[in-house]
Amino acid sequence: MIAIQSLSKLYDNDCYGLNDVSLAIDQGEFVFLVGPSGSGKTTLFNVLHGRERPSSGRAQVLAYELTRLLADQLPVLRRDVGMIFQDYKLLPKRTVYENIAFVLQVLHYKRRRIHQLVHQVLDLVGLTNKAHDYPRALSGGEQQRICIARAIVHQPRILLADEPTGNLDPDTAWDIMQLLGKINQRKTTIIVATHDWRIVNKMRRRVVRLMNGSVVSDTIMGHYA
Amino acid sequence: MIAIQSLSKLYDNDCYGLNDVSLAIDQGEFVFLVGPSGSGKTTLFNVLHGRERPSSGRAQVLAYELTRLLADQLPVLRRDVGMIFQDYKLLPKRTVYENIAFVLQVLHYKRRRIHQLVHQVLDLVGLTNKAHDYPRALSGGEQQRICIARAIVHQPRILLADEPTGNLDPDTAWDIMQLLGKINQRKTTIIVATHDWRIVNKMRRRVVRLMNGSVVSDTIMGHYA
Amino acid sequence: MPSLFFFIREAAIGLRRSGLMTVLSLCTLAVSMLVLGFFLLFTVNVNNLADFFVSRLEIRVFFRDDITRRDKRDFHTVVQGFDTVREVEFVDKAVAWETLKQQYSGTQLTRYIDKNPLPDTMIIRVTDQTKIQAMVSKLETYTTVVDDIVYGGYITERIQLLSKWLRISGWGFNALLLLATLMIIVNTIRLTIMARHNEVEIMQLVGATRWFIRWPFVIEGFVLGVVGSTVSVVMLKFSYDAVAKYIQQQFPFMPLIFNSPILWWIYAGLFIIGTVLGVMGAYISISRTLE
Amino acid sequence: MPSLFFFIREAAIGLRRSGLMTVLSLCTLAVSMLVLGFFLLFTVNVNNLADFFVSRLEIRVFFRDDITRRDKRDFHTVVQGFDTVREVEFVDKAVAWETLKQQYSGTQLTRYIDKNPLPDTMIIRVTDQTKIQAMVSKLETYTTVVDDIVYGGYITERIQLLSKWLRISGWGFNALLLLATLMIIVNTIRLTIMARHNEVEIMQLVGATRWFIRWPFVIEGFVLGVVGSTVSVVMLKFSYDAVAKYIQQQFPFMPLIFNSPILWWIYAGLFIIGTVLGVMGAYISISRTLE
Ligand SMILES: Nc1ncnc2c1ncn2[C@@H]1O[C@H](COP(=O)(O)OP(=O)(O)OP(=O)(O)O)[C@@H](O)[C@H]1O
Ligand SMILES: Nc1ncnc2c1ncn2[C@@H]1O[C@H](COP(=O)(O)OP(=O)(O)OP(=O)(O)O)[C@@H](O)[C@H]1O
Ligand SMILES: [Mg+2]
Ligand SMILES: [Mg+2]
Repeated sequence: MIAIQSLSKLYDNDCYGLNDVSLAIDQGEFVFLVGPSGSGKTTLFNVLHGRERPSSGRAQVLAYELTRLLADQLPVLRRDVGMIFQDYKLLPKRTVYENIAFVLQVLHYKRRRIHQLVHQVLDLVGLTNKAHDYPRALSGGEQQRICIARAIVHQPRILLADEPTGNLDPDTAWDIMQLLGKINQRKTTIIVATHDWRIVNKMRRRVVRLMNGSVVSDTIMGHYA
Repeated sequence: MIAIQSLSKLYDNDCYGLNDVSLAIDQGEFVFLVGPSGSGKTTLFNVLHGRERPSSGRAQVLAYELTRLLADQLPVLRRDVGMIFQDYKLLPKRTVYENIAFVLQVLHYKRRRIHQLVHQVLDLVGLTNKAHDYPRALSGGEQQRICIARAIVHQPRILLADEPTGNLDPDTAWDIMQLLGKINQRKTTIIVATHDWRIVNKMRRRVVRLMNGSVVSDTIMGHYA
Repeated sequence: MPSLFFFIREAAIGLRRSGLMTVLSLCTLAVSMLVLGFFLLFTVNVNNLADFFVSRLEIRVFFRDDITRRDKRDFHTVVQGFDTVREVEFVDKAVAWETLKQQYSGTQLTRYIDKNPLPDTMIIRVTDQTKIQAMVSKLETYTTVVDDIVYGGYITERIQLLSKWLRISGWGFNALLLLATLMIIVNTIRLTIMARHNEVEIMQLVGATRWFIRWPFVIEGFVLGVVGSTVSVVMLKFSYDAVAKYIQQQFPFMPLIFNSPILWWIYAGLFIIGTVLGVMGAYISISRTLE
Repeated sequence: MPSLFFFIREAAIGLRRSGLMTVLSLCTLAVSMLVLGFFLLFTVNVNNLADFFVSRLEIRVFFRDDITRRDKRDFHTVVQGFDTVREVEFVDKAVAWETLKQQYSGTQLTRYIDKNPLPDTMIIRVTDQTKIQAMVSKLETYTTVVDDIVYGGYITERIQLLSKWLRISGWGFNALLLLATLMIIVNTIRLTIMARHNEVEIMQLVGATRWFIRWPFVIEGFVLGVVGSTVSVVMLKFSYDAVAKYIQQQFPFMPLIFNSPILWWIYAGLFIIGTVLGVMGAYISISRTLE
């Protein structure tokens, strides 16, 4: 599913975002990615999502070898790999509904089906009443939930969640985690980067810990000290 | 210091951001503002920072009556009221150093003094080595710390911190809170909006809880259930 | 495959929600097209005027009113006898009057004159402009037939030069203007799209293909082009008609271009240029942004 | 109070870091100024040309080479005798030759002709253009003194009309062009600054006063204006000189404007317009954004 071999990412400013990372994740796994600020979690996601080219090493996601991905393949990859961005990245000139619908339009869904799916997912994240607001009229946590809704609406095979509960209160955060767990049961592979040790400890899943761009521990049913 | 009387904020889309809030905060207090996503924490900060006009009620901050603030007074108010924004709001075309220095330039500090103060504050948040990077080259947590550094560099009399540790790992988050505590000891009034119940419970300060735009509890030495 | 209608709706949303930006680019586009259009009209009119002058470099013999057909025929034979004559044309006064009335139908001309004031005329074009004077001197001796003779004289070559110069510099300037319009429009659309590069980036991040992103922008460019050039063409037509009519009334004998197919060619050309530039500008800009 | 130097440095940072945007606005500015400049030059030249033609509507009597001073003086008395003569000017062939050589110093003219080819000339300006022909007929009879006579004839009034028309429409078009340039430049700078409105908002949020934010943008506008108009003026000067020289060589008798102060006025005017527009555009845009 995801196979990474001695992957490194050296940024232009001579800063290692990732340093010799090797990691294998099977289909249907649920993995927490933890580590201090600046340890490379987002960088790893960006590589898996085709936003950053690795400097060396290999990374395979589904059928795609990321080190030699063609420009045409990128959109196709991204339909299979949903991502919840740490900084949301919502389209500012589209309503909440349109932001989520866009992903389905890209996939050529029928209009009626789009309507149905978007309302379903808005209901899941509890924001049906905000459907026709613009992102700037939403609170931080609401934007975060919209971003989650957008990432899961088309049921991608892999879901990368970068700090999906950073701006949520504990109750909502736990609800969202439960939701991700439910999605995971449908064989969707999920990787969650988080600092929320309470959730990590409660969920008892595989935990990969990064530090300065390298994997320092990888434990099944791990916890966050 | 801060005196709010039956303050309401009704947004254009008929959504109450704040609903009849009354609150008094003395100089030198340290207050946690808690509540679920969308409860009005950011809205309250925006009103206190002069970004949003209240729809009704009164709000006094320092010597300024916010309901009839003149356009000229706004910049002056904002120099006394530092804010850490939930969505960072860093200038994208300026380096980390320039972003922080800008606040001091606005206050007409001398160049040498600016240099000294910026490096001091970068040291405090542990990002001296990122001084000459642009915000887009920083991780989420690093951007958050820069935003904190910018808000405290000129030692404002009031500091509004909106979710200042949402993207930080527990250790860094705790360090930042300690730092805010230290700043508070110098008589700076500090209000922190947060979802991090561990920190709230550990700090044992005044806790104001919002729900649907209204204050539902206000406890000294409170904790987050 | 999403329908064209879908992309059109997307384009409409983009244009509407970028509000002021759309208005600014539209204005810029219309203004530069308008300038180009005005100058094109100016050029064709100046060229027409110059042609008018050059073509008038001929000898016009006005016949006396009291002569017979026979006299005219005899005189014709005399003129044909000169070896420098290239062409002789006989204009009946009735025909001349009709032509004149038609040419200046927009003016007050015919309102005040109801009797034909024109004499029968013979127009002589020569093979060598330098021989005109000699010929005029000879023709002037036929006082029984000839009432008056007018001709160009030494100014001939100067006028031809002027005409040539105006033509060359006018079209040169038009080419420059076209280039400038092209640059301004493409730059403007580029700036408009660049301001939205974050939007484009986000679309790419959620898996949209290049063409999926490109289509609405290209359609936006098309709409900007069509609306901008329509506005400029309409403004151009009405203001040209007004100005030309005014000038015609002030100087009734000024040969301005009215109702000529060339005007329609210009209007159509402008419309096409605006549209093509809008589409091209959008296509180039969005492609650069997508890279 | 921060120094002007501080704001200039800020402006430089803004311009540099907005890279492509700066380049695009600069190009647009320069191009529209260039068009305005070219048309100004075109207009003054056409007007000059028209003046040239109108002023040439006079009778030129070329004397024979073999006559004496006395003959000329006698002839002068004869001409003065006509009641329609307004002015008589006598041009010595040596003086005429010098004037000509000076006027066309930029051309090949004097290289190939080293002997004065001009005759002594008398220029007669009349009080009534319609009487020219009659006078010419009379003067032509003095064959012992007169070698040749050239004059305008019936074209006179047409030329005057043409001149008037060209002048009016030329300046009208220039006014339109100025307006268009104004709009295009202001729009472009507006688009450029609008794309940075987030930046402006953040500055306001950290307590910057309006003027503190405004200054660097106004300076950016000033720099854009100065650089844009300098580029356009320099390009204009060099290309005008080249084109004018070429035309002069092709048509040596074409009265083009060279080294005239009017050129320097145009260049200076363009420079000032560009600069003022840059500053004004930036000031208006940033003020709107600040609201
Ligand atoms: N575009 C970039 N150019 C240069 N350096 C970068 C870039 N992006 C990230 N970095 C650096 O790479 C390191 C890893 O960043 P990354 O965003 O992966 O951290 P993270 O684990 O996501 O941290 P956080 O929890 O704070 O979001 C950081 O030190 C960051 O400054
Ligand atoms: N500009 C706006 N226009 C309309 N509604 C708004 C606007 N800003 C906020 N709101 C609404 O007001 C409510 C309160 O928002 P606010 O941002 O204050 O919440 P919050 O307590 O900061 O939440 P979070 O913890 O998620 O950041 C939300 O329901 C939000 O949708
Ligand atoms: Mg990150
Ligand atoms: Mg908030």
